[in-house]
Amino acid sequence: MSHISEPLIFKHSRTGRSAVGQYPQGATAQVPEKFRRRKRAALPEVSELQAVRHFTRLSQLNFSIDTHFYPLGSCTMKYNPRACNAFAMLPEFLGRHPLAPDSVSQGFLACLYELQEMLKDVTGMKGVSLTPMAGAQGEFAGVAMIRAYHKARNDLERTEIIVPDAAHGTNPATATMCGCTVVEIPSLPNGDIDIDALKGALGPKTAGIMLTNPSTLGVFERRIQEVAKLVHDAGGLLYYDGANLNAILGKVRPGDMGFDVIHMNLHKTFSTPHGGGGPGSGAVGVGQRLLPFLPIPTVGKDGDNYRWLDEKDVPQTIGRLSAFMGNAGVLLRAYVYMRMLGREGMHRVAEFSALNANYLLARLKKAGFDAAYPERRASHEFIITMKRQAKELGVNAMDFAKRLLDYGYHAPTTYFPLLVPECLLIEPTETEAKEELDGFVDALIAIQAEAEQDAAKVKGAPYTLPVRRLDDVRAAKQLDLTYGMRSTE
Amino acid sequence: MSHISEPLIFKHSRTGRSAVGQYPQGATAQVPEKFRRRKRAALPEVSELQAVRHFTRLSQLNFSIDTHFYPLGSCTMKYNPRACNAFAMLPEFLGRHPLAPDSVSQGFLACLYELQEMLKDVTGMKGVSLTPMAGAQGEFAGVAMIRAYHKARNDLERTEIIVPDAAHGTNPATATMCGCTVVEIPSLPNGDIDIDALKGALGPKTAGIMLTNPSTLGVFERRIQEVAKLVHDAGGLLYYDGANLNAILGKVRPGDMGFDVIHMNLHKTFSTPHGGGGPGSGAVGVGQRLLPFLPIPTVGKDGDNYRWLDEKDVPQTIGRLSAFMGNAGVLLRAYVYMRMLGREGMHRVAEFSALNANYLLARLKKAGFDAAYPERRASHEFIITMKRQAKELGVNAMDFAKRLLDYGYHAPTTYFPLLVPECLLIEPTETEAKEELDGFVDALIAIQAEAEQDAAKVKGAPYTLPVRRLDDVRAAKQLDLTYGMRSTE
Amino acid sequence: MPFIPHTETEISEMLAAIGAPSIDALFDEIPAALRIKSLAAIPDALSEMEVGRLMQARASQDGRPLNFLGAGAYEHHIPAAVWAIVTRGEFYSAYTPYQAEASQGTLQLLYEYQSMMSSLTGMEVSNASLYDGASALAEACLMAVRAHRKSKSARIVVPSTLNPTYLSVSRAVVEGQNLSFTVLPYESGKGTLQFSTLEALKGEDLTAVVIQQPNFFGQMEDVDAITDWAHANNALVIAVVNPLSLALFKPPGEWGTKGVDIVVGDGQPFGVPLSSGGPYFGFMTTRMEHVRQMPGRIIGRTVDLDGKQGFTLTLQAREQHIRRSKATSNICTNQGLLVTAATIHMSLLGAAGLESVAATSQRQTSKLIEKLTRIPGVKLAFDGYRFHEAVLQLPVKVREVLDALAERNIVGGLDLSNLYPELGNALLVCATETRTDADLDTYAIALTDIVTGVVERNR
Amino acid sequence: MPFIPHTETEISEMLAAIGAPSIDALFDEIPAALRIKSLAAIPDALSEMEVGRLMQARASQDGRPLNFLGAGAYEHHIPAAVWAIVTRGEFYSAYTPYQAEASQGTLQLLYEYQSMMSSLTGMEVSNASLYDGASALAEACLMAVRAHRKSKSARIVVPSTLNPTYLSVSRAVVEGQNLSFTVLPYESGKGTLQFSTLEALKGEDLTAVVIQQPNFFGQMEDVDAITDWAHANNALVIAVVNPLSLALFKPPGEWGTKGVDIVVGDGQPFGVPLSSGGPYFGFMTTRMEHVRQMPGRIIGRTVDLDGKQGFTLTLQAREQHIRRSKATSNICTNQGLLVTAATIHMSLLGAAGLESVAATSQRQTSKLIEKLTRIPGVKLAFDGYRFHEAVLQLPVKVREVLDALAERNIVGGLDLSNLYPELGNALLVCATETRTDADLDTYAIALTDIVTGVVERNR
Ligand SMILES: Cc1ncc(COP(=O)(O)O)c(C=O)c1O
Ligand SMILES: Cc1ncc(COP(=O)(O)O)c(C=O)c1O
Repeated sequence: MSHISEPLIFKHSRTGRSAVGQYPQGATAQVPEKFRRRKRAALPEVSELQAVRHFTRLSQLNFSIDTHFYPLGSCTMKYNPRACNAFAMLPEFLGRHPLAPDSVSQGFLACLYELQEMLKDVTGMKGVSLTPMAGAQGEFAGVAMIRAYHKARNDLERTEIIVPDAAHGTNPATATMCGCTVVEIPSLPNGDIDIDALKGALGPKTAGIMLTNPSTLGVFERRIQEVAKLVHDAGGLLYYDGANLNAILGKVRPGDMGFDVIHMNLHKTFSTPHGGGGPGSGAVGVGQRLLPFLPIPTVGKDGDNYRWLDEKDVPQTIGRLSAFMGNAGVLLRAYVYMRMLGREGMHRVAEFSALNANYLLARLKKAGFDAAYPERRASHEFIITMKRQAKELGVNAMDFAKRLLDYGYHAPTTYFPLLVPECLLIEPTETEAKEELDGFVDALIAIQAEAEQDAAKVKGAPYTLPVRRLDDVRAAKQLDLTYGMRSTE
Repeated sequence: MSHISEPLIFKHSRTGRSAVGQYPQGATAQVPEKFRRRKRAALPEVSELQAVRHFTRLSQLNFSIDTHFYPLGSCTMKYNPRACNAFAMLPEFLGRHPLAPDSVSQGFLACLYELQEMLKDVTGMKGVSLTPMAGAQGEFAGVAMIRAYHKARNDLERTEIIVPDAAHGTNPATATMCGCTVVEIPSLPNGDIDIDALKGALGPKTAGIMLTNPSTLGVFERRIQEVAKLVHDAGGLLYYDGANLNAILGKVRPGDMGFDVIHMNLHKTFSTPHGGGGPGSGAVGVGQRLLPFLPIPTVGKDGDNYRWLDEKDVPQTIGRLSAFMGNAGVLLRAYVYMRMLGREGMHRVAEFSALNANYLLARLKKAGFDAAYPERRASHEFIITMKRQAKELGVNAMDFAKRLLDYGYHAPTTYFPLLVPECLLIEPTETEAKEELDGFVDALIAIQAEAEQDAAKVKGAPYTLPVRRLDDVRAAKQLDLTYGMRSTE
Repeated sequence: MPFIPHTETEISEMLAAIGAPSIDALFDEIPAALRIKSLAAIPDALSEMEVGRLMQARASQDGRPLNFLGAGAYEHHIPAAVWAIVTRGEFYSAYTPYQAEASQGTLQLLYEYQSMMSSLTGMEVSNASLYDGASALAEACLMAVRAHRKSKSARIVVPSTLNPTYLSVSRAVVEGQNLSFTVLPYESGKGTLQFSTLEALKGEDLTAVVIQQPNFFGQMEDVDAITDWAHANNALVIAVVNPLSLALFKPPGEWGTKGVDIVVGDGQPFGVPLSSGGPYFGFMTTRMEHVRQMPGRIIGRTVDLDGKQGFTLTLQAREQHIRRSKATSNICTNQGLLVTAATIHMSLLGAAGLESVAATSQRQTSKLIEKLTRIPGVKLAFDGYRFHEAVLQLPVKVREVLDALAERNIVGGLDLSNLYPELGNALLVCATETRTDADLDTYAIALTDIVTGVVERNR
Repeated sequence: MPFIPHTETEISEMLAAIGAPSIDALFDEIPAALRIKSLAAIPDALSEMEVGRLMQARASQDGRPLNFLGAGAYEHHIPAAVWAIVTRGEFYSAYTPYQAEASQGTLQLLYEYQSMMSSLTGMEVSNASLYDGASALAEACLMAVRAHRKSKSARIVVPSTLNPTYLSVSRAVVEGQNLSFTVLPYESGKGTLQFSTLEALKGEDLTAVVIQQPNFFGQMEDVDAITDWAHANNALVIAVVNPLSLALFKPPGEWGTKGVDIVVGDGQPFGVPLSSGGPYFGFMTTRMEHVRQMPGRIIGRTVDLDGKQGFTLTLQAREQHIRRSKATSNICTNQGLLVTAATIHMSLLGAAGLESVAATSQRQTSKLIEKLTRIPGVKLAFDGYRFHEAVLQLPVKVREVLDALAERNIVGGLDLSNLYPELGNALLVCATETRTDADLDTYAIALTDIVTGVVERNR
C-alpha cells in the first residue's frame, strides 16, 4: 500500500505521444462526411511505460485481499486462488467466441455442465442456470421466475414480495424491478424473523419471500422450517439470497430448508476475484416447481455430447439476461475452485468461516465490545455496535472503520444492516489465520483506548493513507465526474 | 511503494500449516536409514494466502522501473516491454526441455539463430554465441577467447590485460579469473584514455585491452581507431565491454571501431528485465580471428534446419559456460524486443538515450551542478560530482542519493567510477519522458537548497521509505545472514 | 486443508476461547434434521497440478479455431501490459471501493474511465459500468422511462437491425414493468431502418427510440435523421454503439442537432478477450441532466480533510444500498476488473491507436467480402457503408457450411437463417485487425471448397 | 516511436536546452567514418500483435511433447501463484539492491532465501545465487582453492558419475587458473564411485573432493564414507545436490562425521520452468568460516538509524565492484528473479510439500522402470537405491529410439551412448510427480512398439 498519490493519467498526456507498437500502422478509413468523427476523443496520449507505471502505481493505492485482511461483512473476502485465474485464462478459453459451434466448445461446455451439477448438489436444488452476471441479477432471475410461476398458474394477483428489514438493498430493489410490491417485515431483537409479522404479511397477494439465511445480521434463522411452511401454505414461494452461502456450505442446503430458488454469489462463496467491484456471477438454482422457468442458456448433455439449451428446450424460460451466457470466465474460476476443494473441502468452508467468526466475536466481547446479538452464535459473520462509543465518546462506527485503515486492516462493512445502529458487520472468512484475527482485535482494542483518551485523533483518521478522510458531501454537491468537468484542476 | 515493513515469512509460520493443494498427497518414500533426512528443513509453514500476501507486500517495498524513474548509471534501466515477457513465457517455450531433440525444437532454435544474426549486424561482428549468462560471463568468454587465440598461435607469453581505471569492476576481476595479469592505465582529465600510458603498457606480454566505449565516464573515446591500431600492432586484441551498447546502438558498431570481441548485456540494451539483480545475458560477438573459439553451443543452420553446434563443429571452442545453453528465456525476450524495434527502432535507441542524457546534463549544469566532464558530450549517461557540496556543506553524493529516494526517484549510481570523487553516474535511458527528467532536476535543485539550509536533514534521509538509512558497517561486522543466526530477533 | 491455515493447536485454542466443544457445535442453532448428510455429486479434491492438467485438456479439446465471428463480441489485439496489470492482486482481489481512502487506486482509475468514455461517446457523464451491453440497453430503457417524465406510454421503438439478443435481454429485464417495444423493419437490400415506418409513428407517445450504430448487420444507419426525428417527436434517443467504431465515427453526442440522450454498449472490444462470452462490461453515458436517473456506480472527485484531491463513490442515493426498493436499479457488483482492462487498453492505444485498429478492421472486412463474394453463388445481402461486419448470402444451408468450416478449424460467422428467415441462407461475418490477409485466404479457400462441394452434392 | 515518448515539440525544446542543432549532433564526438550506414540484417519493426503471432507460431511448431528427460533439468508442478508474483513489476523490473532503503522487498526476500537454503542443505550460510548449477560448481572449485590454504595442489577429485556438463563447464571456467581435475571411475553394475580408486589417492595433496548426490545416473553415493575419507585426507568436500532431493535425503551438512564444506547445485527444481534451459539459478552454501571466500552477493540483516530492522548487501569487500582484480569472482548480475521464484515456491510447498513431491517423483520413476524393463531386451544398468532417474540399456540404438519417440511426441530421455560408451545403448530416464500413470503407460507402449519394430527390422 503506497501513501503517495498519483496524478491523473491525463497529466501524463502530450499531444503526439503514443505506444505505437500496440496498433497496426498505415490503415486509414474512408469515412463519408456524415458519419465521420470530427475531433478525436480526449483519450490520454502516453507511452507504454507511462501507462504501465501509472496503473501500477494506482494499484498500489488499494487495499486488497492479496495485501490486507479485509473483513468486509457480507462480501466474503477470502483468498482468491491464483490457479483459478491461471486456468480460466488458458488461451483457448480466452480465444473462444461465445457463439462458436458446439463442436469446438465441448471442453468448455463440460466445465459448465459439471459446475451446474455441483451447484445443484451443494444447494439441494433440481436445476441451475449460470447466466446471471452478479448476485443482484441472480435475484432478478429468481423473483422473475417466481412471477412467471404464478403467471403460468394464472395466479395473477400475487405481486407482493416479503422482505425482512435486515435484507440487503438488492432484495427490495430487485422486487421492484420485477414489478412487485415490497412488504417489509421486522426482525426480532434476537435476530430472528418476527413470525407474527410474517403471518400478518402473508396472504393471497403473496408472491414470495426473499430471505438470507443466515441473515445479514449474522445469525441463522432457527425457525426456517416453520417459515417455509407458512409461506408455502399461503401460496408463496421462498427465495434464498445466497450471498451468505459461505456460512453454510457443506453444512445445510437451502433446498432442504424449503427454498424454491436460490442465487449464489460465485464471486463470494466460490472465491472468484472481486476485481475492485466485479465481475461477479449470480448463478441460480431452483427446485422442481421453477425448473421450467430457468433463464437461458443452460448446458445440457445428450449422451456424451454437451450443448446449449435455449428457448426450444425451455419454452417457459424467463428469457436471456445477457448477450451470451453470462460471465463465463468467472464460472470457470468457480469450477476450478470447487474441483480444488472437493467434497471434503466444501464441508470445511462453513466450518472454518464459522470458527473464525465466532472466535473473533468471543475475543471482541471479552475485550468489551458490544455484540448486536450477544446470545447468538455467529454464522460466518457477526455485528458489533458502536452505539455506546458514539454516545459516550463521540466516536462512531465510521471513525473506528477509518482508524482501522491506519492499523493496516480494511474496515468491516459499516452501517449495514440499517436496523442496527452504529454497526460494523465483520466477516473474517475461513482463509485467514488466527494471528490476523488476533491482530485485528488488538487494533480495535487500541483504537478504543485512543477513543477514550483522544477522540479527535480517531475522528481525524486515516492519517497514513494516500488521502485523509474524503468529503463525500462535496463530492455529491459539486459533481466532478470527468476530467475537465470543473475548471478547478 | 509501501512504507510499511513486513515481518519475515518465518514469523507467519506455524507447525502443521501448509498449502496442501500444491503437492501430491499420499506418497511416502522408503529411504534407507543411511540416506534419510532426520529433521525437516526449517522452511516456512504457511497457507497459500499468507505466502501470496507476504510476497506481494514485499514487492511493494521496492523501487522499480515499473513504478519509478530509475536512472542508475551503467545499468540501462529502460522500460521492459511486457510483450517480451508474455511471448517468452508461452507454455511451449517454458515446457521445452533443454536437451529435447532438435526435431521438436525448430521454432525455438529459429528465434535464437535470428537473434545471433541480428546481434552480429548491430555489433559488426562475424559470429555470436548466446550462451554467457550475464555480462561478467560474457567478459569471461571474451578474455578466454583472447587467451585461446594466443595459445593457438603458440604466443604463450601474452598474459597481460590492459584495463583503464574507469573500467567496471568485472573487467579486472574477469582478467584475473582468466589467469591474466591486470595492467591498469589512467584516464585523462577529459575522460579519454591516456594514449601515452597505453603505449607504455603495450608490449610482448599484452594479450589485449578491455574497453567500454563510451566509457563508464559517460564519454566516447574519440581516438578509438588509434587505440585499436596501437593494440593490434602490439599483437594484442581488443575487447569491447558492451554494457554501454545502448549509447551507440544503431549509430556506430564496435566491429567497425576495430574491436575483436564484444559482450552485450542483453538485459540492458535489449531490455530484458533486471529482475532485482538478474537474470541477465552476456552474449558475445567476435570478429574473424576469434570465430574458432566461440563458447558452445551456438545455433547453426543446415538448409532449412536449425541445429546446435558443439565441440564437433567448433573444435577449438573455449567450451561450455552453462549446463545447457545459457539463459534461454532472456534470449527470447531480447529477440522479441529487437523484432518490435526493428531496423529504425534500433537507430533510435542511441539517439534518444543520448538526447535524454544530454538534456539532463544541460539542465543540471544550468542549475549549478558540477559535471565531471563539462566540455564533453554526454553519451547515454554522464557524471556529476558532489565534491564541492561535500566539502562546503558536508553533504556528499550518498546523502543526495538517499534524499532523492524521498522525492520518489531512484538514485543514480553512486561512487562509481571510482576515479571521480563524490560522483553520481546518471543514465536516464530513452524510454523516459521529458517531464520525468524535469522532475528529477527539480528534485536535485530542491535537495541542493535543503543542503544549504539544513544539511542534517539531507544527511538523515531517507525518511519516507520502509526503513531509514541502514547501518552497513554493522551488517558486515555483526553478520546476520540467516534467520536464527543471531539470538537478537 | 486447501486454503485453510488452521493448525490443530489453533483450532483447540480458538474453540476454547469461544467456549465451544467442537467446530460442529458452532452449528447448533441449525435444526439437526436439516444438516447435510453427503455431497455425492462433488468429486474428491484435486491438487492444483491435477486440476491444471484437467483444464488444459478441456481447453485443448476446443482448440483455437480461426475466428470470423463478431455479432457483439470481437477479437482484437490486447497489449500484453493490460492483463499483466489487471491481474495484480491489488486490483484483482479488492472489492467495491466502499472505503474510499483505502481504494484510491480503483476509484481514480474509474474516474479516468468515466472521463474517457464520456469523451469517446461525446456525452457529459458516464457511470462506472453495468454488466454487459445487452443488459445496459435494458437499463437504458428503464432509465428513459424514469427520465422522460412527460411520456406516459413507456413505449420504446427499436429497429429490427438491433442485435436480436439485446432486444431479448431487454424484454426479459423489463418484463415486470409494463414497458412495450415496437419493432420497426429494415429496408431490404439496404439493411438499415425503414424510415417510413418510423414516420408512421408520428404523433404517438413514444418514450424512446433505440438506434444501433453500426447496426447488427454491420451497416451504418442514418443516425442524424433518426435522432432529429425522435427529438422532434418528443422521444428520447438511446444509442447502442460499438465503442471502437467511435474512433472513426461521429459520437452519439453529436448525432442530429442535439445529440442523443443515453449511450450504451458493450465495452468488450477494449481490452477484453472473447473469453467464451464474458465477463465483458456494459457502459452507459448520458447528459448531466439525467445523471440522477442513471443506474450503476458513479465516481466523483472531491477533497480530503487537508484539501487534497481524492476520489469517492458519489450520488449513492440513487443506489439500492441506500434507496432500496426505490433505487434506479438493483445493480451492486458490476464489472470493475473489465473496466480496469478497458481503461488501461484505451490509455495504451489512445485515440490514434483505436482509429487505426478500427480502420484496419474495416479494411480487412472489406477484403474478406471481396474474396468471399468471388465464390459463385455467394453475394452481399446489403449495399451501403459498413464498419467491420457484413451479411453474406450463400447458395447453400449456412448450418452445413459452418459445420464443415468448424471441421477445418474455422469459425465462419453467425447463421442468420433463423433470426432473419427472410434473408435466406444468410451469414454474418467479421474480420478485425487480427485477421491477416493469409487468414482471409484460408477462409476463402475453405468456403470455396465447401460451397462447391455442397452445390455439387445437391445436384 | 516504439517505447520512446518524445513528441516533436519536446525534441526541439530539449535540443534547444542542450544547444545542439539536431539529435545527430549529439554524436559529433564519434569519428564520422565509423558511423553506421545501414543495418541490413534487422527486419522492419513488427507490432506487438505481429510479433505475438510469430512467437506463437514458433512455439506451436515445437509443441508440448510428453517429457521423460531430466539430466539436470526437471519438470515439476509450479504453483500458479509463483510466477504471478514473480512477474510483478516491482520484482521484475528492479535491479540489484544497491540502494537498500529502496529495495527492501528484494533484500528481505533474498535473506529469507539464504535462510531456507542454509537449512535445507544443513549449512550455515548461503549466497544470493550464482548463474546455474554447473557454473556454481566451477566457482566452488575456485573457492575451495582459496579456502584451503594448506593445499598447494589445486587438485580436485571428481567422480565420473558427476553430471558431465558440470565437469565441462568447470574445466572451461577454471582453465586459466591451473586447477586440475582427477576423474575417478564408477563401479560397473552399481553406477557409484569406485571407492578403491579414491583410496588409491591416499596421502596425495588433494584440494577438494566433489560428490554429486544423487549422482548423474540417479544413484545414491556413499556420501558419508567419501566425506569422511576426504576430510581424513585433508581435502575439502564439495557437494553437488538436487535441492528437491534434500527433502528426503540427509543434507550435505550432515554427511560423514562433520559434514561437507561447500554445497552447490541448480535451483531449477524450485519453481523454475524447464524454459528450454534457462534462466535457472545456481545456489551455494557453506560454513561460516568460509563466508569471506564465497563468491556472489550476500544479504545481511542490520538496523537503520532508528534501530529498526532492515536488510542490505553485505561483505561487499569480496566483490568485483570493490575488490576488482582481487575479487572472489567476477560475478555481478546474478539470477535474482529465479531466486524470487524459488523462495515463493519453497514457501508454498514447505518442507512437507517438497518431501511429498520428491517421494512422488521417486515412485513414478520406479513405476516407469518397472514398466519399461518389462519390454524384452530393456534392462536396468545399475542396482542400488536411486532417486528419480535411472539408466536403462536398450537392445537397439538409442538415437533411433529417441527420434521415433519424438515423432510420437515423446521426449524419451538422454542418450548416454556418447558420454558413457562403455554402457552400450544406455538411456537416462526420469519421471517426476507431473507424470501420471497414464503417461507412463503411453511411454511404455510407444517404447515397446519402437523397440520391437527396430529389433525386427534389424533381423
Ligand atoms: C446479502 C447480499 N445479497 C445480495 C448481494 C448482491 O450481490 P451482487 O453484489 O453480486 O449483485 C450482496 C452483495 O453484494 C449481499 O451481500
Ligand atoms: C560497464 C559494465 N561492464 C560490465 C558489467 C557486468 O555485467 P553483468 O552485471 O551482466 O555481469 C556491467 C554491469 O553490471 C557494467 O556496467
